[in-house]
Amino acid sequence: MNASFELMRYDEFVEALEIIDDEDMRFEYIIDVGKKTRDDDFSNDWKTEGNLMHGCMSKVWIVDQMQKDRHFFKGFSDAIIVRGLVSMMTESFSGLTARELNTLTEEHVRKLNLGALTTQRQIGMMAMLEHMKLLSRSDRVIHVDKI
Amino acid sequence: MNASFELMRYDEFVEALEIIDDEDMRFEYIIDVGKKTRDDDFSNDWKTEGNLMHGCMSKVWIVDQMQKDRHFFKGFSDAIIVRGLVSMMTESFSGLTARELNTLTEEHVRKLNLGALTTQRQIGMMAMLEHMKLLSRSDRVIHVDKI
Amino acid sequence: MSSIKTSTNPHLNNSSSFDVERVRRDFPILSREVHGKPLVYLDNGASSQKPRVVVESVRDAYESYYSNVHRGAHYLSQRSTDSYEEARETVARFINAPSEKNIIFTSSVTESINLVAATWGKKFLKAGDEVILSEMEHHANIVPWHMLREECGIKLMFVPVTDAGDFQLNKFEQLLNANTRLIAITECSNVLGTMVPIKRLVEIAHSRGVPVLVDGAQGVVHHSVDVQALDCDFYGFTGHKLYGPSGIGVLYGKTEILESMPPYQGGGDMIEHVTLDHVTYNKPPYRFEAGTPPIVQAIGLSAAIKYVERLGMESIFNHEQDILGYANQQLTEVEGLQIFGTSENKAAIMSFIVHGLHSFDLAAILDREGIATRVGQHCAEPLMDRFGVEGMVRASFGLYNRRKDVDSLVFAIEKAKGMLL
Amino acid sequence: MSSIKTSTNPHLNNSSSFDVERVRRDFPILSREVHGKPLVYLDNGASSQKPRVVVESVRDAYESYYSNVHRGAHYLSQRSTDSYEEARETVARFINAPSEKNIIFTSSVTESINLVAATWGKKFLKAGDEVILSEMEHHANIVPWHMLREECGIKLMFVPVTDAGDFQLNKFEQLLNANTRLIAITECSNVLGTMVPIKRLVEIAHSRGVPVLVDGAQGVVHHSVDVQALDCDFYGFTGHKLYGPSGIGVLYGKTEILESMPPYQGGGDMIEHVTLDHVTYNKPPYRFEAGTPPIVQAIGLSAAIKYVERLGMESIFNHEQDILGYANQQLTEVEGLQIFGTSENKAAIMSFIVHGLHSFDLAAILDREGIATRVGQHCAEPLMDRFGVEGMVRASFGLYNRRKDVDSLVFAIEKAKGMLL
Ligand SMILES: Cc1ncc(COP(=O)(O)O)c(C=O)c1O
Ligand SMILES: Cc1ncc(COP(=O)(O)O)c(C=O)c1O
Repeated sequence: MNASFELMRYDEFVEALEIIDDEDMRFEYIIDVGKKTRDDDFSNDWKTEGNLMHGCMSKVWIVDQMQKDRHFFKGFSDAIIVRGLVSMMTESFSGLTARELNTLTEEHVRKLNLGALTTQRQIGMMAMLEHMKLLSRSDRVIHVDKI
Repeated sequence: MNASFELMRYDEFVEALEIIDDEDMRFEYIIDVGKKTRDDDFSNDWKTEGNLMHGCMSKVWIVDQMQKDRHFFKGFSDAIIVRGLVSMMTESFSGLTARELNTLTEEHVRKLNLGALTTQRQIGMMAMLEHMKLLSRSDRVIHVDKI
Repeated sequence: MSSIKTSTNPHLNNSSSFDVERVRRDFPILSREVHGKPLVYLDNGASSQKPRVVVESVRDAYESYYSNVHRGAHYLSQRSTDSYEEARETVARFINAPSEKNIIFTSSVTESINLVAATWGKKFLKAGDEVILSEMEHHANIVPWHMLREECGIKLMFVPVTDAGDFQLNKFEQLLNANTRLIAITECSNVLGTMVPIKRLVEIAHSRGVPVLVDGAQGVVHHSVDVQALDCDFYGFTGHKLYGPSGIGVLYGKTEILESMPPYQGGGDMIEHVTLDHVTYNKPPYRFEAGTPPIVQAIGLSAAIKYVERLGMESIFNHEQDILGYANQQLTEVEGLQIFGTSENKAAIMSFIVHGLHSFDLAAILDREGIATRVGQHCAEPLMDRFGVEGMVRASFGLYNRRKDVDSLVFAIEKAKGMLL
Repeated sequence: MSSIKTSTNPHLNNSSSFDVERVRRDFPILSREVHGKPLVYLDNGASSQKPRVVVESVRDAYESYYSNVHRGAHYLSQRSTDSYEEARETVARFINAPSEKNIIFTSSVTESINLVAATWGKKFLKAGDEVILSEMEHHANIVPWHMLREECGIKLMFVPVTDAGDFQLNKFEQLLNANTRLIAITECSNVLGTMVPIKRLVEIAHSRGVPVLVDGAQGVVHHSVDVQALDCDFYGFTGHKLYGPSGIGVLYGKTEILESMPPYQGGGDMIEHVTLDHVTYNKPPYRFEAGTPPIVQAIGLSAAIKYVERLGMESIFNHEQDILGYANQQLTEVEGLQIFGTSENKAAIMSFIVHGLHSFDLAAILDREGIATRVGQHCAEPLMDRFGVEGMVRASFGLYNRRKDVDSLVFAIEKAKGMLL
């Protein structure tokens, strides 16, 4: 957790969720994040089989757009709650180098303290983090500079 | 149980076991019957694979010697307790015609009230009775008249 | 069976003989809360809760007479063997099998079906032979046959269902031909609730000399079963859906068929003799029960069966049909809600979607309201394809559910719509 | 390990850290009577008794959070899934598997071995390939290979044991040849108690590129197991002998091997996608867990493992070796009694006959004295043939046995001699 880099968006989420001390409200917060992630934020062209993250109960797509040496993720799901979670994950951990990404651990996910989330979804979020790490090392990375 | 024929030896066993009201002593009674059944009562020639009754934990041989239309069984086992049980069964139900044999039921076995015996051995005795019935209808019957 | 569409159905307000509140007190878990709300358990299709007598029978077995079975010559071993074999008799009586020797204990209906595919199937089926299934089979009754298709080249034919989710006897007859060797069919769809007319189907199949395997996983829970009246050749079910323990299943088979089958797994109890070069096998049912069986689970299943017998399968059926009718009425009134499975012969299972809502979102909000449903493909992907949906929410009812639970469900669906739309 | 022949063994009077009387209070059944005599349970090799924590964990699961696993999106389902998966982690830690992904839950070790034979075996073995077993295998580790022999024409080779019941590494090496494809071997003989030098055996086998399956049914109960240190490729065991519930077994497999294996049974949870024409399978361990698994049994096994971990496998081992040494001393003094299995490395299992007494008579009288032993061939007919006997009486000790139990045994044997001779 002693990352030498800043995770501004992540810290905002942690803080916001810390203030909410009611499980149901934390749940609604995620729904709100999900609702705010509009369809037009995530190009339909990206909703391909290849961008699917497997093993989820609903469809989850994640893309990695690289600028210089930094990874910027975007995610989407057809289910609002999952979309909220994916958005939190992709927004939280965007802007890092591959090396920085690799220092992220379960602790980062746990610290979001999504008590309203059941363990399976926590595991789901861990899986998302792992997926993002893998993605950043794959040939699926979209190099924005080159476009 | 309303057999129209007499089972003298059987009645003796039932009576003897009724008088004994201690489980351990009933158990010893069977051992005694087993011990009384000597090796020389049961010819070694009969201890063949063919005369084995299958499915027992110890070896049980039964033969059916027929005189006129009546079946006379002899049985043996290498274990004394089982030998006692086989003897009781073969002695009890000898001297009957095939038709009479077929009227014997579980009740006859149950009435021996071998409380000292665990259920599995009760089942074993039922199996013996069934085996004797089958035997009496098989080509393994030894027709003594013809010898 | 009663139509779920007719609210004038005599059963609908007539579960008086069945005191559901009293029954609920037999199930400790039902009084718990989830997320601060009273639990409304509507996931019985996946697995049902256990009455106290079942849990007690398990505890009692372990604490007062546990031992391995069929093996020792000692008292506990015989006591355990008696209880285990008595469980076999209980199962036989419950589905009216001719003898307890027709009952094989497995670990689940999935294993029961795999057993048949791997023994009977491998022995009697060859390339080109056809097995008929339906479009609404659970994966447990598809994948074992698929694996046999991969291994031996058999063909699988699927009887389609109507839009209402009805099984089509005429389409079934059309699929029957000289190559048909087996029908493997569910008695009741775990998604649509549809009851398949097994008796009629068996008559037709037998008239062509084709045996029938029935997947009774859902069927056995909702109505009384008589395998001799059905005349099916195999019948499998699973204990954990029938208010019994996890880890226990049943396979019923006709005597001659079981006797013709080679063993499935190898190990203790299923053999007669073993030498280094040769092995001879035991008779059914033992031939198919290798190793130490799920002893205490069988005993617990027996307790569960006695429990439902005491309530009466007829009463349970009537009670559940009442709930089903009510649920149908109430859910039909929810705007945007679409029900899948509207057969006139169906068990108390309601699968649906709400247009505009993702099923996962819906189920997640139901969960927050304390309502346990299942969401997804329900191990019936081909059926989802058939109806062109990616998933459904399923509310499946058990003997302890009430009209009130339907009200909670409807209330929570409306709440979800408010939150998500 | 300690020699059972040396009464000067440091362990013999040194189980002070292990308070057996206190431990016994954790097992409700141990205070019962049999035929009016206090129960002396010496049939642990067949199955062991359950501590209260195991029975409680089972009850608690059913009464407070039971549901099906991996399926629902609701709270109870996730709670049950967590507990089930936590049990997998417990098992992995207990045998030091690299990951819980290496742990497959089965219904028994018999199923574990059958799974390997039917998947790995059928995929990688062909006619003429050789599998090496030992003469002291349990039927569970003979019959599955025999069935594969019948199906694909593999050959089975048996490593002989010495008169003392020792495994012979040199004979094993002699059997190894270019056709050897697998070693399937028990870690501990269920009859003789002999511990097989698995680590050494694996080194030799691996130096020839041959994988090793270990039947740990008895081994895992008596000493601590480290599958990574052993470096075996498969390790199977059964829950009910390890103070856990019936109906649960474990198969450990190395990652690459599990990944190379086709599925065993088909059904729910083990698939990724199912269409009418095509099926894709899930990753290990799920690929091998078709249908609803023995959920609560896995949870109970986890409780059992935590229980023995708390006592310490080292302490259990020392305690049992003390009993074993004492039993050896006392039984050796019984006239006419012959012990089978006198290896210096053996677990607390004593098999014997008394000359002039039929073993069934002997065991029956022991039973009347409240002493539970096993009699017969112990699912190891080839071993009986090896020693030229039809059966033996086996006293197998568990963590709750005492020297006193040995005294009761000896007393009852003498009584039997009096009654029968
Ligand atoms: C060495 C060994 N292997 C395998 C087994 C079979 O165990 P289960 O019957 O639980 O499958 C046993 C137990 O009887 C055993 O002692
Ligand atoms: C119709 C049907 N068949 C088979 C199964 C599989 O049952 P189990 O997972 O207990 O083997 C189920 C339950 O999910 C079912 O509903």
